[in-house]
Amino acid sequence: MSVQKYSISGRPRPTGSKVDLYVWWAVRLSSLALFVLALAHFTMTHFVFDPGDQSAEWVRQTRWNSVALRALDWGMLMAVLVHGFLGMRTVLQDYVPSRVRSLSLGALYLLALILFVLGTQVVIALPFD
Amino acid sequence: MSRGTGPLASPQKLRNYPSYRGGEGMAAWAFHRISGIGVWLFIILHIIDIWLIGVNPELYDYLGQIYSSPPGRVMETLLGAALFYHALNGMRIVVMDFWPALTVYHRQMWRIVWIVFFAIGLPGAYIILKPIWEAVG
Amino acid sequence: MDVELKIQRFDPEKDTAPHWETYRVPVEPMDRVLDVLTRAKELLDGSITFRRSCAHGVCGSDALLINGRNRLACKVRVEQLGKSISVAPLPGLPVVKDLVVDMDEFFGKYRSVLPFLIADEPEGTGERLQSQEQRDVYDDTTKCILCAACTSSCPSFWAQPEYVGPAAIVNAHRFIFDSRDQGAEERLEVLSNEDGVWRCRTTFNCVDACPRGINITKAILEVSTAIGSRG
Amino acid sequence: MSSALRAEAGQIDVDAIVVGAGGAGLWAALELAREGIPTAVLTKLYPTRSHTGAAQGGVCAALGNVEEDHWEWHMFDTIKGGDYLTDQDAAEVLAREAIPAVIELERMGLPFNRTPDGKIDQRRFGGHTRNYGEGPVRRSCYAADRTGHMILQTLYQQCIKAGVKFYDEYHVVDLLFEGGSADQGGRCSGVVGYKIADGSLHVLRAKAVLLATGGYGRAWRVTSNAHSLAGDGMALAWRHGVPLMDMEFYQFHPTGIVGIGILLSEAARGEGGYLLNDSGKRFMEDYAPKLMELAPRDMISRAMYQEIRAGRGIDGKDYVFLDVRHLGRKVIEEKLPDITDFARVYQGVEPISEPVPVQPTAHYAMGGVPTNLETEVLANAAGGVVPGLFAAGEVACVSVHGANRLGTNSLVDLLVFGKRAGKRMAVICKSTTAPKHAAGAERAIRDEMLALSTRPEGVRPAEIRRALADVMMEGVGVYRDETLLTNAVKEIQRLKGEYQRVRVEDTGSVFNTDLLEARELGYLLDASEATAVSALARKESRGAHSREDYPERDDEKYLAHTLVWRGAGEAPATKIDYKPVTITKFEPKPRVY
Ligand SMILES: Cc1cc2nc3c(=O)[nH]c(=O)nc-3n(C[C@H](O)[C@H](O)[C@H](O)COP(=O)(O)OP(=O)(O)OC[C@H]3O[C@@H](n4cnc5c(N)ncnc54)[C@H](O)[C@@H]3O)c2cc1C
Ligand code: HEM
Ligand code: SF4
Ligand code: F3S
Ligand code: FES
Repeated sequence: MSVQKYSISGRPRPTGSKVDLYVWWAVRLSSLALFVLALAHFTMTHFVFDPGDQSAEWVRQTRWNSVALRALDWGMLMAVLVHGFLGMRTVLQDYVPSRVRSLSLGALYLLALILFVLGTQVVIALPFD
Repeated sequence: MSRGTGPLASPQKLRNYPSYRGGEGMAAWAFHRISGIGVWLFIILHIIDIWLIGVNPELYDYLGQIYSSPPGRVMETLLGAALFYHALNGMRIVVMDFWPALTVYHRQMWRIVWIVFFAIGLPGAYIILKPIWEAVG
Repeated sequence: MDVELKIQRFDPEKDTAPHWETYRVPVEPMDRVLDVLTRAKELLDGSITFRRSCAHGVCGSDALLINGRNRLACKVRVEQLGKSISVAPLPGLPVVKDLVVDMDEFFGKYRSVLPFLIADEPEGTGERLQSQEQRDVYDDTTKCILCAACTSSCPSFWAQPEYVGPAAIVNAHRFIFDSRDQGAEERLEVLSNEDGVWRCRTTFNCVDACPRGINITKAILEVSTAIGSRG
Repeated sequence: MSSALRAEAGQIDVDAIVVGAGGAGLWAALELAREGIPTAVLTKLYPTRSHTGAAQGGVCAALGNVEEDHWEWHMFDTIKGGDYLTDQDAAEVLAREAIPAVIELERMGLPFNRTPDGKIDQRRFGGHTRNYGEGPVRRSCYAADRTGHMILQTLYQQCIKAGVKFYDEYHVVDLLFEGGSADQGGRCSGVVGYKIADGSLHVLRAKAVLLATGGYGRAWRVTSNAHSLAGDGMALAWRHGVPLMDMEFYQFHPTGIVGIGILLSEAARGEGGYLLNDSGKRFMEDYAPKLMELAPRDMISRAMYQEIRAGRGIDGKDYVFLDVRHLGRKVIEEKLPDITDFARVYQGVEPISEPVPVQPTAHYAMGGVPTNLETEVLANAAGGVVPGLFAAGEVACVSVHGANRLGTNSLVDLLVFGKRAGKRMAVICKSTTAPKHAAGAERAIRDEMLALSTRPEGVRPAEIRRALADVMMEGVGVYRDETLLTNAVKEIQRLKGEYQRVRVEDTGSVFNTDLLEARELGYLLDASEATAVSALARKESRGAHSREDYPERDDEKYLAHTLVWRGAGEAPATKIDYKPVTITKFEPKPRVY
C-alpha cells in the first residue's frame, strides 16, 4: 500500500462515500424509535392481550380501527424495515465473500421492497369497520 | 508484500483463526448479532402474516392458533427474549456511541442489561407461558 | 516447576498446515511467557520461531495468541496462566512461520491513515504552544506501540481483513485530536468509507487485548462522532 | 533440502544506506530524504521496535522553559558527568544543538508534556545542574515516561511522510569495502543485507553508509537492553579494521528491576524518589550530599554496591529500595505510569504503597565506533577518516559522553548527531562517485553463515551466550580489577574459540531466527572482547570504569581515549592506541557532587 499523497496547499480531498455514515445514523435513530414502538407493540400483543385472542377480525375491528393507530403501526413497520435490513446489510458485509456480496445485497434490498409493499398494502387496503 | 515471488511465495496466504476467548464485550456483541438476525427472520414472517389479514384472514387465524399453541408459546418467549436483549443491549451501544467516555463502563452496563432483562423478562415469560400450564392443569 | 507449553508450529518449507507441538519446560516463579519460549528454543528446539526484542512490553514485537487471548509474551507471567500454556500466532494475520505473522498489511493500514502531523502554517522556528487540556485529549492514543494485538483480536477484522482496524484508527485519533494538526479532514475521509470506523461493532476485544491499556473503543467512537458531526 | 540461505542474491543501488532505524538512523534518513538523496534504510526490526522506544525519562535541552538555564551549563554538566573524558568541542555541539533539535521535534508533532502556559515542560535529571554544579536544574523535556517512544514514533511518522524507503526486517550481516579494509585506507562501499522473511542475501551499494545499530547491553546477564542489542554495528566495523573507542566505559544504571534488569527510569528520582538501604536511610547523603539521588549514574551504582557490600542491602541481599511513596498517587500515576506498570507486572510490587527493590543493570555503551563531529568514522588516533562510513547514536563514540553518560543525553546524542549524519552524508553523496560493482561480493559472508547451519555437529549458541553473560557480569561489571579482567579476557577468548564450533538447529530459509541469534552472538563476543581488553589496559578509575586496584583518576597517563583494533582472524585483540581528549573551556577538576 502506498502512502497517501497530500499537498500543503489545495490538497486533493480523498473521495470517501457517505453511505456508511448515513446507514450508521439510520440504524441508531431507527433503533431509538423501535425501542419505544417495538417494545410497546410486544407488550400489547403478548402481555396485555393474548395472541390466541387476536384474530384477523379482532385486529380489523379493534386495533386498526383508527387512522392514527394504523399510522403508528406503519411507522413501526418502516423503522423495522430500515433497521432490520440495514442491520442485515452489516451482517452480509461481514460474512459474504466480496464476489457475491453485491448479489446478496441486491437480494436483501429486493426482499425489503417486497415486505414494504406487502406491509403497506395491508395497512392501507384493509377496510375499516 | 514481504514474501516475494520466489518458490516460497504462497498463492493464498495462510491465515488461521483459532478460537478466541473474548470477554464480556465479545459475548454482548455475539448475542446482539444472533438476536438481531433471529428477530429479523421473525419479522419477515410477521409482515407476511399480517398481510394475510387482508388477503386470507382464515389462514391468518389458523397461524394465530399455531402461535398460541404450547410450542408456539415457547417460540414466542424466545422471540421476546431475543427482542428484549437486543433492545436493551442496543441502547447500551447507542449510549456509548453518543457518549464515548462511557465505554469505560461497558461491562457494568452489560450487567445492567442482564439485570433488567431478567427482572422484567421472567415475569413476562411467566405471563406468556401460563396458558400452557392452565391447559395442561 | 515445569509447565506444559503448546506451540502452534508451521514451517512453510515443510508443512501445508499448522500443527501443535507440546514441550515440557522448567520455569521460575516470576517467569514470563517470553522467558518460557526462549528457554524452549534454547534447550529443546532451536527452530521454534517468534519475534521479540525489548522484553518488557514497549516494542510490540511479541504479541501472540496466548491461552486464547492476544497479549505480549513478555508481559504475561506464567503464574497468571497455570500449568498449561498454549501459544499461537495472532489470529487473522497471514502466518509466515510458527508464531511469526506477516505485518506488512498491518503497517500498510497504519500508513493509510496519514499517521503524521499535517500542519499547513509556514515552517516556523519556535515551539508551538499547546495547553495541558488540549494535550490530554489525545494522550491515551499516543501510547500505541503497533503490536497488532488489537486488530487481530477484532471479530470484525476476522470477518473482513479489509477493515482498517483498531490500531490504525488509534493512530489516526492521535492526530485528529491534536490541536496542532490540520489534517483531520483527510483522515476522517479515509476512515469514513466502508472499511473504516463503521466496521467497529463495539466488541471491546481490542481494549481487552491492548497491552498499553488504551481505551481503543472510546477512540474509535470519538472518530465516528467526529465524522458524524462534520456531516 | 532446504538451506538457511537462498541461492540467488539481490542487487540494490542507492546513494546512501542507513543501517538501523532507531532515533539516530531515522533522523539521518529524514535529513537525507529532505535533501532528495536516494536512501535505503535497513533494519532488522520494524522501525518502531527499535530500542529508542524504550527510553523513558526525557531529552535534555537548555530551553529554560521553567527556570533559568543555558547551554553552557548543559555543556559543563556533560563534561563533568563524563569525568573530563568528554571531548569538549563535541559537548558544545551537543548542548547547543539540543535546543533547536527538541524544538524541531515539537514542530514535527511530538506530544511533549506542557507547562501551565502551554510550553514544553521540563523536569530534573541526574547530573544536570544550574550554574556549573550549584544544584539540580529542570532541563529534561519529556512526554510522560515514554519520551523515547514518542521520539521514535514521531521520527518514523515523519519518515513515512517524507517517503523514506525502508527495508524492514533486513539484517545487515556485512559491510563492503573497496580498496582494502578500513585500516588499509579502503572505502566503505555498501552492505550485505539478509532478508529475514525469505533468507535471501542482498548486496546494497552506496556512496555513504551510516551505522546506527545501537548498543550491546545483551553481553551482560542483568541488562536493560533489548534482546536485539548485540553490538552489530560495532562488530561489523571492527572486523573491517575500524578501531573501537572507549569500550571500557559501560554504564550500569542504578535502578534496574532485581534479577531481570528492566529499567525503572531515573525520572522516578527526577520526580523526587529516594534510594533507601536496609535501615531506611537515604544513603546517597554519604556519597553525594548536594545532588543526592540525582548524582550521576556511575556514582549511584557504586554507592549501591558499597552499601550492599557493607551488608546494608535489603535484608542483607544484593539490592536496595527505590521509594516513591511520598510523591503520592497522582504524581506516580500521571508522571510515572509506565514505571509503575513495570513494577506491578514484573515484580508484583505496588509502588504507591511499597518501596521497589532495585539493583544496577547494564545499560549504555559510552564507547563505540569513533567518529568526528560530522559523524565520519575515524580510522586512527590521528583523526583520519574511513571514506564512506558514518556512525551515530549509541553505536558511535564522538565522544560526548566521555567516561559516563548523563541521563537524557543519549536521546540528545541521537537527535543532534543523527541529524548531522544525514546532513554530512548528503554532502558526501553529492560530491563523490558511486562505488564499483564487484560480482559475488556476498560470497564470503554466505559461506560464513552457511557454516553455522551445515556443520555436522557443534555447540548450541545459547550455551556460549549464557557463559559470556556470566563472564561479563562477574569480570567486567561495576567494579573491576586486574585479576577479574585478565580472567575475563581469557574466558572471552576461549568462548570465541568455542564459537567456531557453533551449530544452529534451524536449517530453513524462512525467518531463521536461530541463525541470526548465532550471528548476534558473534557480534557480542567481539564487542565484549574489545570492552575487556580496553578495561584491562586502563589502569585508573574514571567515570563508569572503576578499578579497585587503581581507585584514583590518573590524568597524567589516561586523559585519553582508548582505541582498540581487532586481531586478525581468531587472534586476540592486542593493538591499542590512545587519542587525546579535546579540551576547550573546562580544565579537568576532581568530580564531586
Ligand atoms: C530502558 C532504557 C531506557 C533509556 N532511557 C533513556 C532516557 O530516558 N534518556 C536518554 O537520553 N537515553 C535513554 N536510554 C538510552 C537510549 O535510549 C539509547 O541509547 C538510544 O535509544 C539508542 O538509539 P540508537 O538510534 O542508537 O539505536 P536503537 O534505537 O537501539 O536502534 C538500533 C536499530 O538498529 C537496527 N539494527 C541493529 N543491528 C542491525 C543489523 N545487524 N542489521 C540491521 N539493522 C540493525 C535495529 O533494528 C534498530 O532499528 C535508555 C535506554 C534503555 C535501554
Ligand atoms: C427494539 C429496539 C431495537 C434496538 C434498540 C436496536 C438496536 C440496534 C443497534 C444499536 C444495532 C447496531 C449494532 C452495531 O452496529 O453494533 C442493531 C443492529 C441490528 N438490529 Fe437492532 N435494534 C432493535 C430492534 C431490532 C429489530 C426489531 C430487528 C429485526 C428486524 C433488529 C435487527 C437488527 C439487526 C439484524 C442488526 C445487525 C446486527 C449486527 O450488526 O450485529 N433490531 N440494533
Ligand atoms: S492500540 Fe494497543 S493493541 Fe493496538 S497496536 Fe496499539 S498498542 Fe497494540
Ligand atoms: S474489537 Fe473490533 S469491533 Fe470495535 S471495539 Fe474493537 S475494533
Ligand atoms: S518483546 Fe518488546 S513488547 Fe514484548
